[in-house]
Amino acid sequence: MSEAFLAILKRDLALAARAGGGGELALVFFLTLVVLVPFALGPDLNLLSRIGPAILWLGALLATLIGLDRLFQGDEEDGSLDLIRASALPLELAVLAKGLAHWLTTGLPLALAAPLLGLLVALPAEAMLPVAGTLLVGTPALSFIGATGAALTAGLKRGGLILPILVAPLTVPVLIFGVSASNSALGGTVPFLTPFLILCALSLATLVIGTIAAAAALRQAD
Amino acid sequence: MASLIELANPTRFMRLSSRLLPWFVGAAALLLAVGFYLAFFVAPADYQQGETIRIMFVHVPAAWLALMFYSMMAVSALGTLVWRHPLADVAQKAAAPIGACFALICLITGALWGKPMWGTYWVWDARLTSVLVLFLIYLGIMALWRTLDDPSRAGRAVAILTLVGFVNVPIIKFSVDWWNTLHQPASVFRAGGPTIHPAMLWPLLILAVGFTLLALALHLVAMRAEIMRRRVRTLTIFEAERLDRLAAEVAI
Amino acid sequence: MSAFGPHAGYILTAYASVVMILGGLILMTWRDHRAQRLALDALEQRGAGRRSGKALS
Amino acid sequence: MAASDAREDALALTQISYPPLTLSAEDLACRRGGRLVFENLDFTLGSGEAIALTGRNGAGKSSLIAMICGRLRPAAGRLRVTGIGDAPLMEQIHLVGHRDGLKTALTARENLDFVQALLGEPGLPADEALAAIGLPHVAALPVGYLSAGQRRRVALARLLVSRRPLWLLDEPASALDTASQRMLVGLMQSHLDAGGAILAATHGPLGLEAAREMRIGP
Repeated sequence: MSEAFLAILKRDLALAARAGGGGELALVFFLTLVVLVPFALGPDLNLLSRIGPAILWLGALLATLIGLDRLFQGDEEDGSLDLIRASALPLELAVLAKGLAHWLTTGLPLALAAPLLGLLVALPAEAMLPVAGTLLVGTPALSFIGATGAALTAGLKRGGLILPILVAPLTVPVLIFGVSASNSALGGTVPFLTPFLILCALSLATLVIGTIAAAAALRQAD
Repeated sequence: MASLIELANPTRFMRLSSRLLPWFVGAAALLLAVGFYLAFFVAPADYQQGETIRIMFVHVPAAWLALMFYSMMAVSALGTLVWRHPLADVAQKAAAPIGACFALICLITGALWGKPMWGTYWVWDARLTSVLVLFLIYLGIMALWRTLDDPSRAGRAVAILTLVGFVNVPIIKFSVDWWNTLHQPASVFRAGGPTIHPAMLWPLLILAVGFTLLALALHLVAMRAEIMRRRVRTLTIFEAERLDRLAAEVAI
Repeated sequence: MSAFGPHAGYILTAYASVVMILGGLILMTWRDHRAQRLALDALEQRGAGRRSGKALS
Repeated sequence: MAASDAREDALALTQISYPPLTLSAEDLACRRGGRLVFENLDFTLGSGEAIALTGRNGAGKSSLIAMICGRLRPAAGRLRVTGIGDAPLMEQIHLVGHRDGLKTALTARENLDFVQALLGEPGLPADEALAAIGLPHVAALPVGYLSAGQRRRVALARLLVSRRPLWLLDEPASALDTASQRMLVGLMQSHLDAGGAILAATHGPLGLEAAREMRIGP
C-alpha cells in the first residue's frame, strides 16, 4: 500500500522537475505578481511595507491556484487516472499523495521565496519570518482545497478557468488568518500565535476534507 | 550575408567555434584580471559614496550585457522567423539563460549598492525596475523554452515572444521612468553618468569588454551543447526505430 | 590593499554573488556541453550516425 | 537474441496459475446520457476463457468495459464475480483502454516501474517486460520520443509487470503492425494458459482459438 503511495508521490515530483513539468512556474508567477503590485500603487516604500504581508499572501494564493487545474487533468487526459483507480491504494490516499507532491513543488518554494520577495515591498526584517511561517503552514490548505476543485474540473474542457472561481471563496479563511498573523509582526493589537494556530487548524482540517471530497469527485467523473 | 549562410551549416559552426573559443576565453580572462586590478587598487574612491562605488564595476557591465544579450536574442529571433537561419533558434535558446544571469547580477549588485546609500536593499528606482521587468521577460522566455520540447516548433514560438518583448522594452523603460518620477522626487542615485572620473572610466570599459567576451564564450559553448543535444535527440529516435525494424525482421 | 571602508561587507557580498552566479552558469554550461559530447560519442560509436544501419549484434 | 529468451521468461513466469475466477452478467443494460446503448446482455467468463467483443462503433463495447471496471453503473441487470473473495473487482483487473496511460516526459522503464509499484502483484521487471514485447532498447527513452505503435506496446507491457487475472482490453491491437499483433496473441495465449481471463473489444478477429465472439448492438 505505502509502495503505491510513494510511487505516485515520486512520479509527480519527477514530472514537475522534468522539462515542461511547470514545477517552477508558480514561483515565477509569484514574482511577477509581487512586481506588478507596486506599479499599481506607486514606488512609495512606506505604503508598500505596511501592506507587504497582504501582497505576499495574495501573490502566493493566486500562484497556487494557477497551477492547480493540471493536478488531475494531465492524468485524466492520458489515462493514468484509470490506472490509479485500479490500484489497491484507496483513492483518498492517492489524492493525498498528489496533493503532497503539489505542495512540495508549489507551496513550499513559495513560502521559502516569500522573504526574498519581501525586499521588493520593503518588508521589515522582523516580519519576514512570520510571513514565511504563515505561508509554510497555510499553503497546504490552499493545495488541498484546490485539489477538490481540480478533481471537480478534471474532466471539463475549460476546467482551468473555473477552478479559481470555485476555490477562491473557500480560501478566504486561510487568507484572513494568514495575513493577520503576518501583520502581527508589524505591530498592532493581534498577537501572532492566535491567528497562526487557527491557520494550522484550517490546514489540518482541509487536509482531511479536501482529500475526501476530491476522491469523491474523482469517483463521479466518468 | 554570405558568411552568415556558410555558418549555417552546424558542423562548420562546430569547427569554427572550437577554434574561436580559446581566444575568447583567453582574452576575457586577461581583460577581467587587468580590469579588476585597476578597479580595486588604482581607481580612487568616490568623494561622495566612498568605496561602494566599486560595486559599479560589475553592476553597470551586467546591465549592459543583460540588454545586449536580449538584443542578440531579438536578432536571432528575426533569423529564425524571417531568414529561417537553422542556427538562429539555437543561438536564441543559448542566449536566454546568460542574459537572465546578467540581469540577476545587475539586480543583486544594485540592491547591495542601494543598502549603504539609501538604507534599504530595494528602491523602485527607474533603471533598476526596468531591469527587473526585463528579468521577468527572460524568465518567461526560458519557461516557454522548457514547456515546448519539440525544438523546431519551439524555436518559432519563442522567436515571436522575444520580438514582442523587444518591441516592448523601450515602452516599458519610458513608462517606468514616467511612473517613477511621477511619485518620487529626483532619484539620488546619479553615479555612473558620463561625467565619471577618467580613472574610473578605464577600468569600467576594460571590465565591460572582459565580461562581454566571457559571455560570448559562454554563448558559444551553450550553442555547441544545444546543437549536440538536438543531434543526440534525433539519433536516439532514429536508433530506436532502426532497432525496432531489426527486431521485427528477426521475429518473422 | 586599501581598506574597503565602512561598507566593505556590501562590496564583498556583491562580488561574491557575481562569482557565484557566473561560476554556477559556467559550471552548468560546461557540464551540459560535456554530457552532450559523451552522449553523442556513445551514439556515434554504436553506428547510429552512419546511414548503413548495420544489424546490432 | 535477447528478445526471444525474455519471451521464454515471460511465458515461464506467467505459468504460475491464477485462482479460478468467473465473471457473469445477467440481463445487463446500459444507458448513457439518456440513450439506451444495449440491454438484456448475458454472458459468463471463466478462467482460461476469452471473449472477443465486436460491434460497430458506439454499440457499447467501451461502455461494457467501463461498467465492469465499476466506472459506469448498469441501468438494469447485475454483474457478479465469484472466486475473488471480498477483494474488490477493480483490483483483479488490468485495463488497457484507448489511451495508453503513459507519461510522455518519463522514460518507458519509469512508466512501467510506476505501474508495478502502483498495482502491486509484481510480475516481470520493467526491462524484461519491454523485451517480451520486442522493445528492449527503448527502456531509457522518454515515451514522448516513441512512435504510436511503440507506445501502444509499452502500454501493453504493463500487463506483464504486475499479475492480474482479468484483462480488459479496448482495441489492444490498434496502431500495432503484424509482428506486434502476433506478439500480442502470444501474450494473451500465455495468460489464458495460466488461468487468466480476457475480455477484449476488437474490430477484427482476436487471433486466439479459445476466444468466442460476442456481438453487441445491431
